[in-house]
Amino acid sequence: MLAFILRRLFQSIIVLLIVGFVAFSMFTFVGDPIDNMLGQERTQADIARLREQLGLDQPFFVQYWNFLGNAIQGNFGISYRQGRPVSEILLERAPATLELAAVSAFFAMLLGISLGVFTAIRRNGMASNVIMTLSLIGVSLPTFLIGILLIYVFSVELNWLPSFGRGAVVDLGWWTTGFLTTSGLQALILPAITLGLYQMTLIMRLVRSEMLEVLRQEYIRFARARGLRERAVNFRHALKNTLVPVITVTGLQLGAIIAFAIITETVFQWPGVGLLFINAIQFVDIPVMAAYLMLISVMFVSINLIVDLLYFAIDPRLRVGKGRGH
Amino acid sequence: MSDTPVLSVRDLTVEIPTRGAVLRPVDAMSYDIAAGEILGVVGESGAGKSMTGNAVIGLLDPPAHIAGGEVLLNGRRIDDLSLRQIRRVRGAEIGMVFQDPLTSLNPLIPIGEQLVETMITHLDISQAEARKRAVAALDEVGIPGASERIDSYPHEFSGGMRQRVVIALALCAEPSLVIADEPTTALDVSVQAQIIALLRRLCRERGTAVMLITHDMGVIAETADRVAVMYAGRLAELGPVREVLSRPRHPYTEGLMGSTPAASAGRPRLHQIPGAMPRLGHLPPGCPFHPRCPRAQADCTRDPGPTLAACDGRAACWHPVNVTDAEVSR
Amino acid sequence: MNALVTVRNLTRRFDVSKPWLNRVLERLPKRKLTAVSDVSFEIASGTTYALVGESGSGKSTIGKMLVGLLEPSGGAVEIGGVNLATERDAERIERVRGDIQMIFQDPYASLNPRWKVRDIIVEPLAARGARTRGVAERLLEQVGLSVDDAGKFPHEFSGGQRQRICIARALASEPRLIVCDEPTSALDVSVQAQVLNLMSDLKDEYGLTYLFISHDLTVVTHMADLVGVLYLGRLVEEAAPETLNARPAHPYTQMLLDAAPKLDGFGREVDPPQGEIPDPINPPEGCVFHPRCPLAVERCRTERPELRAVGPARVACHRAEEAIAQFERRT
Amino acid sequence: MKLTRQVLMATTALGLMAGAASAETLRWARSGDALTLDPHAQNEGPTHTMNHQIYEPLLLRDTEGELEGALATDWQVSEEDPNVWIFTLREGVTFHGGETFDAEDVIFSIERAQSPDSDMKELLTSITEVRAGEGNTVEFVTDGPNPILPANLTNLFIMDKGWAEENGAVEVQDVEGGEQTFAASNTNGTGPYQLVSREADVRTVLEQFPDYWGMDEFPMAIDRIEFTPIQNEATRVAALLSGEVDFAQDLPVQDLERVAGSEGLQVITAPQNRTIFFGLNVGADDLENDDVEGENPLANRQVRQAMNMAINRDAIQQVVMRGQSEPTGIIIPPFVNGWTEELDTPPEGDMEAAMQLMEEAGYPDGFSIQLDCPNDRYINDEAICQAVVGMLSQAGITVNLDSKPKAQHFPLIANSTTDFFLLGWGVPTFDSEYVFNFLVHTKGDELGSWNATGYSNPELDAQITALSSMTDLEERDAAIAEIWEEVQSETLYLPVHNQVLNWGLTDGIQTEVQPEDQPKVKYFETSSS
Amino acid sequence: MTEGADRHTDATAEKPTPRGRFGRAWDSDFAWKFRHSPVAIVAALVMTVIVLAAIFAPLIAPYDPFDPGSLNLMNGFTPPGEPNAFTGDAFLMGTDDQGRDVFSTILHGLRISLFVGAAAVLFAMVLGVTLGLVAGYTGGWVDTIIMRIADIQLTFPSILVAMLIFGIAKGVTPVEYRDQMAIWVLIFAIGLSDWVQFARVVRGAAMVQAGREYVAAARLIGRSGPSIMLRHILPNVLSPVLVIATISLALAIIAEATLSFLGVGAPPTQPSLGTLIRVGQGFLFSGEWWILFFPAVTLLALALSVNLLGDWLRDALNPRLK
Repeated sequence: MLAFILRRLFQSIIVLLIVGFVAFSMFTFVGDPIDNMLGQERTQADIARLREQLGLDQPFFVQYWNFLGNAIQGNFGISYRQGRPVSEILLERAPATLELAAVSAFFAMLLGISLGVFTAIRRNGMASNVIMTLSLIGVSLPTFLIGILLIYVFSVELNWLPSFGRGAVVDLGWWTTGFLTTSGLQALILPAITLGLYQMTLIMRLVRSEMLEVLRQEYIRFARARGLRERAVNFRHALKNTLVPVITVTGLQLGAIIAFAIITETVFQWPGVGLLFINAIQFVDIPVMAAYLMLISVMFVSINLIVDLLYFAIDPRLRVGKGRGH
Repeated sequence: MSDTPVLSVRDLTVEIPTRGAVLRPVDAMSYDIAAGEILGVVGESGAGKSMTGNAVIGLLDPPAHIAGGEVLLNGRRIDDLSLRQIRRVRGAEIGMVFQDPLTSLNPLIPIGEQLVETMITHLDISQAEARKRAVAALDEVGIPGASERIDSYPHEFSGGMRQRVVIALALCAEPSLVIADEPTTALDVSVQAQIIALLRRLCRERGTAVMLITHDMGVIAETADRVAVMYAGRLAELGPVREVLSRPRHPYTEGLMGSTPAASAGRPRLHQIPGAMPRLGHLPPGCPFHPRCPRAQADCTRDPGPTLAACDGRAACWHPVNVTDAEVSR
Repeated sequence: MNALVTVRNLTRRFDVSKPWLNRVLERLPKRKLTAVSDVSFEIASGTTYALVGESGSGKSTIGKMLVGLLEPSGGAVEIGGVNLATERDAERIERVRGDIQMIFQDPYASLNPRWKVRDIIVEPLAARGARTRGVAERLLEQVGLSVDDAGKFPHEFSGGQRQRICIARALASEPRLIVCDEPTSALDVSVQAQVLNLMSDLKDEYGLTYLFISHDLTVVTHMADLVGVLYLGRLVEEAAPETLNARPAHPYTQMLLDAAPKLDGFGREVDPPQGEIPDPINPPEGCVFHPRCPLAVERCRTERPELRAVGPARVACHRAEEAIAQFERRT
Repeated sequence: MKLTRQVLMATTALGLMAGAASAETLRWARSGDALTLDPHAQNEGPTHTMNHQIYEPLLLRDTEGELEGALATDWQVSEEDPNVWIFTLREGVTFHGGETFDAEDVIFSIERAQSPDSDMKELLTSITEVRAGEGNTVEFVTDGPNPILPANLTNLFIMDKGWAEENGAVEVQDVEGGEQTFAASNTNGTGPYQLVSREADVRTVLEQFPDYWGMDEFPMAIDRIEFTPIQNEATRVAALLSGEVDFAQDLPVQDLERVAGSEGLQVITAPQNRTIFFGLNVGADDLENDDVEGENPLANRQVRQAMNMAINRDAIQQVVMRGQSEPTGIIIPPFVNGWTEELDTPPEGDMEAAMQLMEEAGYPDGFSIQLDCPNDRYINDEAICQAVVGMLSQAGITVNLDSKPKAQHFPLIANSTTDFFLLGWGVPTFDSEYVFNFLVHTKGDELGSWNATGYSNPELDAQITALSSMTDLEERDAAIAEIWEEVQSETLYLPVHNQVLNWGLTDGIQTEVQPEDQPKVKYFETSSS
Repeated sequence: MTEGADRHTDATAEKPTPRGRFGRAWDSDFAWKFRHSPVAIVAALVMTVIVLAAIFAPLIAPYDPFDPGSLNLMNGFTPPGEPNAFTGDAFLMGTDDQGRDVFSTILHGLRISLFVGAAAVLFAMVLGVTLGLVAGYTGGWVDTIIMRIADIQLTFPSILVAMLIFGIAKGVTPVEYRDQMAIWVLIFAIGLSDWVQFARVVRGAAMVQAGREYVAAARLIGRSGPSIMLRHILPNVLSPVLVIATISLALAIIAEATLSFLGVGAPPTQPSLGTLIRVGQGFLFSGEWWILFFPAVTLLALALSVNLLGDWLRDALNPRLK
């Protein structure tokens, strides 16, 4: 297991190196920073001085190395747009996105798994077919449109829920949370549904097909043949085995949720890192863009690591085998 | 031995509606199994032998369903029970052993837990008691070091050991009938001998009735008391194993025996039954075996085909082989 | 004797080690599974040689090495004097390749489900660019199927019919040697009889040589001219079937014979064999069968027995004579 | 402590919107945020709007657009020297940090705004010196008589010298260079509201400055301002419709009817001091992004006239703008000095005439060109461009539309790297000279900084520079008319329309639309007050 | 059910099939299942109509919305079916803010959306199937490397990849090619983020197939690796590929719409379905519902029918589901 974790860590580092490379390349691709930083009255000497100052006269890979070194220390430079350290801005914005993502993921998983199990057990039932078809409608419309329609219905027409922002947040010093206020919780509902709907559908459909697959397994027949209660068969035996493949996809989906938050945050003016990223693109704020990319991949990589560890918890076959197991 | 057989199957018919036609993988089968008796159900693939076993325990996969006949367990009808009721029968009164020990056990749950869960479902005992009994059960089926290995997962056992665990699971609630569906097909010869011996010993000790489903005539010969030969969903021949195997009456049984190579037989050309078992959707009229039968005559195509009851009670055949004159006159 | 196939000291090891990092961290050695260990035999042209053994005995591995699907780790296979593993002459390789064919266990997996029967049968020819016209139809008739079947897909056939198609394909390149890897174990008895009969007929007709691999001692003794019994990758006994049945010299062979259910063994109760096949990664020292052997003595635990002639058979057992004697006492 | 109080506050607020919408808080939304809080770094509307609540200029324009004294109580040309303006400073004004406002601060601020990185420097080119005058006055010395100088100062905010020096905010932030200074995110003004918190692009909260000098002079009905940029138009409208904001700017024109028809909401409109027009690169020898090799079709005046004719201003007004615009033939709105009816008349002409001109110009088959268009700055900017693409294509000109956010669009104009662009221009001075200085004068270090047309006419340049020192208003007006004559005959720009401003408000707030789209919250009145 | 019984019921060989290729196709299980699934029939019908409409858009569409010269701005905001107040022109589905006939823009938008979707899926499919085949058949370190690359790819969610590629492409391509570039960049970006699932599925299936004995038989007679992959394995892994391709198509079309919303999609002068929806959503509150409604419904119908078809295919092609 230790070896596995080490190998995963090693792979994660490679992933981060590559993402870092992409992020770093953006500085080179999207315009010369010197052009941005010096006015029109620059002299050749100015350029040379600034180049040296920024380390741009060094070979590409040395620059990349320096970038990585800074990145590891959480130093992504200064935002062109806001003039503050990027890491500071990201930390400020991250809670909003993480809370939204967490609620969405929770919603997606809770509903996805229970509906998936339901539709698998009642495979040919009317309700299952309706749920399956409705779920397809959910993935057949782009997220932003769903968000806007939700706003139209629940904010404008019914006036039940807020249409933008986070509501009142409570500052805990290093974290701002919307969980502790009514308006904060209300503000979470629509964006969370918008963001989680797609993932919910995915998880639901995956759980269903995996569950159907598991229900066909011999050990389920054997469990039935032993007269176990349906509930024990479905949940203790089938669901547990279903979860193994579901966990992988869910892990990936959690990563995707954070990335897809870009759209939801734009629609709901949710002050998270996704909105920050979109603004950064508008203002060509490359340090923010680069840092965002790194942040996303760090999250993704850590989620994957956690998922892998969960595997060990669930599947005994992966633990160090005592027997022969072939 | 009491008079009521443990299992009594009367005219059991299983149907599968498909596009085209309604298939009958089991067609009007009747047989009994008495306590302590081992009934061998033998036949080639597609004969419907597994379907019979599944029908008895109510585990038919939809759209397959029992379309007729009845199943009596210790005199009580069980084919018309609700899911809730039949669930109480499964495991408690009928134990089941499947073919592949690799896939019969849930890989994510320790074997002890699977045993405990089965016992607690059917027996009114505590968790601790169940665990104690689980160790005993494992011990009984010959798992060495049962008390240490009770928390092991299935993948930590070899195939033979796993099948022992499966048998322990099937017998742990002391059922009066065990249906063993090809319990040794996936195992090596030497392990097969062990498993068969184990099954025989346990059932003999408890007086459990056994329905042993297999395609292996040799296993039947050595293990069963009586044998039911199936062909295309129907009972071709039913009788004491020694009689049926050494003097088969149905040409199909005879053909089967002839085509099995025997170690002692030297190397004559094997007897072969021409053709293949018909597909269920395309059964010939009358006796389903007639297109392959060397003794087929015009009346063999006549509907309805021969049944045990309509013939001599042993072979469903209008023109049986190995019949003495005395028997003919009867 | 004119040996078509010569197998000398054939050995095959598989690396089943955990990944490098695990080995370093958990201080595990490299783990090697020896599937085939120092096996030698010859197959005379026009005869059937059978290899019999339980799972893990290495019988399929030998078959695969014979046809060139696997490289030997040690020893050599020569077919018609050519060693496929070391031969460099492309023409000779090509010729020998054409001489060998194989029939597999699972008739459902051995035919490409997306190909028509005709294309499947002539593929060995097509791969060499040979003429294929009419070949499939001729072969189909040869194996007892209809000419019309050439245009069908495999799923339209039953298991026995599929195995016939496999045989037809194997015959297409007019081989001299056909390796049959459990050709009938997936088939029903009545169909098995048909296929075995067909194989015998074809052998006579074309003068084929078979290497017949099976776990079923009865089938093997029915088909073979010479039987090799394998246990844990080692050839423990080699004898003609009659000899094997009458006077099995190796305790393992005896055990196999005992354990096999008999058609006339009504109510027979034998003491089942003890133990299970040991872990092939860490096989026992000395004679690999000694932990289960009723006759094992100290020598068996330390010294690996060589294959030696005992009567008409070759046996790898220190106590073959005692074993024969005991067997004869019992029966 | 902090936590519990907030929780309490939130939980006591029972209703969703009702609780938060206390009478004194103004929840304010518009499409974009201020680019910076440094008052001299960006000469841009939304940036000024934010700073107007925090900082104050010497003079400002009230809700009617009239000049009003802010930090200056009186201003006049020195009786001794026509080149000197004397501003009498308001007494008793303190900065939010408690510092007293004095002449030093004015001098510092003007000099700061004149520095090279300042975006306000064009407004101050005529000023040669700023000095403390007698008593509480400041004297602006210009390089000649400058009658309209006060109008140039309405967005020129005064900072505290001491504060700036202390915090290293003496230098102006170089926004284009991506530089950031202390002053960009921290403020210390004299204005009615002080900064409580700011997260760029998320939320800016301002609170009434209790020591504001104008506490009793203005309504000051709003205690607290929560400013939220909401980029997505639909969301912004939804926020207003659902009562989550009290005041929204930049409403999509198509939604005005709906907003106005909603209970509790009102839409107020006014003609804006902003003209939307297209600029053409007439100066280049050859264009970067066209299909004509070796020559610049836009350098041909007939081509420009043809293009001007091809634009169907009425259609744009009716369809794209839903009536919320006034078609124009000149790039200044009517209330700017120099505007005349004749100048404003768009060219008579139709598609046929346009095509005729194209043929005469030697482009019977037209040509292709790229149009750079912002998509987040002006009302329906992208749609206007798109409509014009269609109209021009009917005249044979194939236009490739490249629309992008303003942050990427404006540098193209500032660096003159565009051939054909959309721009909107407001005239805070209400005088044509402002327009000439930025848009007509040859591009140079001080003047013509937004003139991306490459147009250079030394004579006209001379006329333009002369304007700043003309004291005789009639003579000056004549000069202005002359310059316009030339600009119009050159068809340097293709005017489209003057924007009509709209503000969406809750019924509880009364104010008037400020023609520069510069709401000053201190003027807002509420029903309860 | 024993495996034998299962196998014997899976075909209908005995029935004579005289009707030739089509007859046999009509008679196949697959076609039978199709004929007995109303959902599949309706979905296939809707999809066929939409695809045909897109293909023949230039013939069907009453106007050419991509020709800016043909537009009359005065026709803007004409409600469906009613004549325009100024010009008197009437349009089936009304007009948008630029006076374009909504029906025609939808037809042409469909063309772009479908083209982008199909090309992206094709790109992803070719890439994913190739890599999956190689990984699955070859195994070993080749497999490890390919699958690690796939893992890394998964780290970048599709829209991020697309936005990045878009940003970089915009930076490095000359302006005059940007409009044409946009489409190809979209295809590349969406395709690139989509190949992994093809690769994963094909790898798994190829591994199964590579272990099958017919592959051993082919190796035995000296067939080369590429030849085996292409001729033997590929045809046998196509059904899951088909399922994924179908569902990916729906995803790709929606991804394109989403990217258009974020402003990195098809240009407004040549709107895709997604661009139309982005524009249309601005008129949601103002009463010009048709500008959003018709494109959105078209997208919904397209994506839904593709999804339903994919769903059905998944079930129909899964031999274990009966």
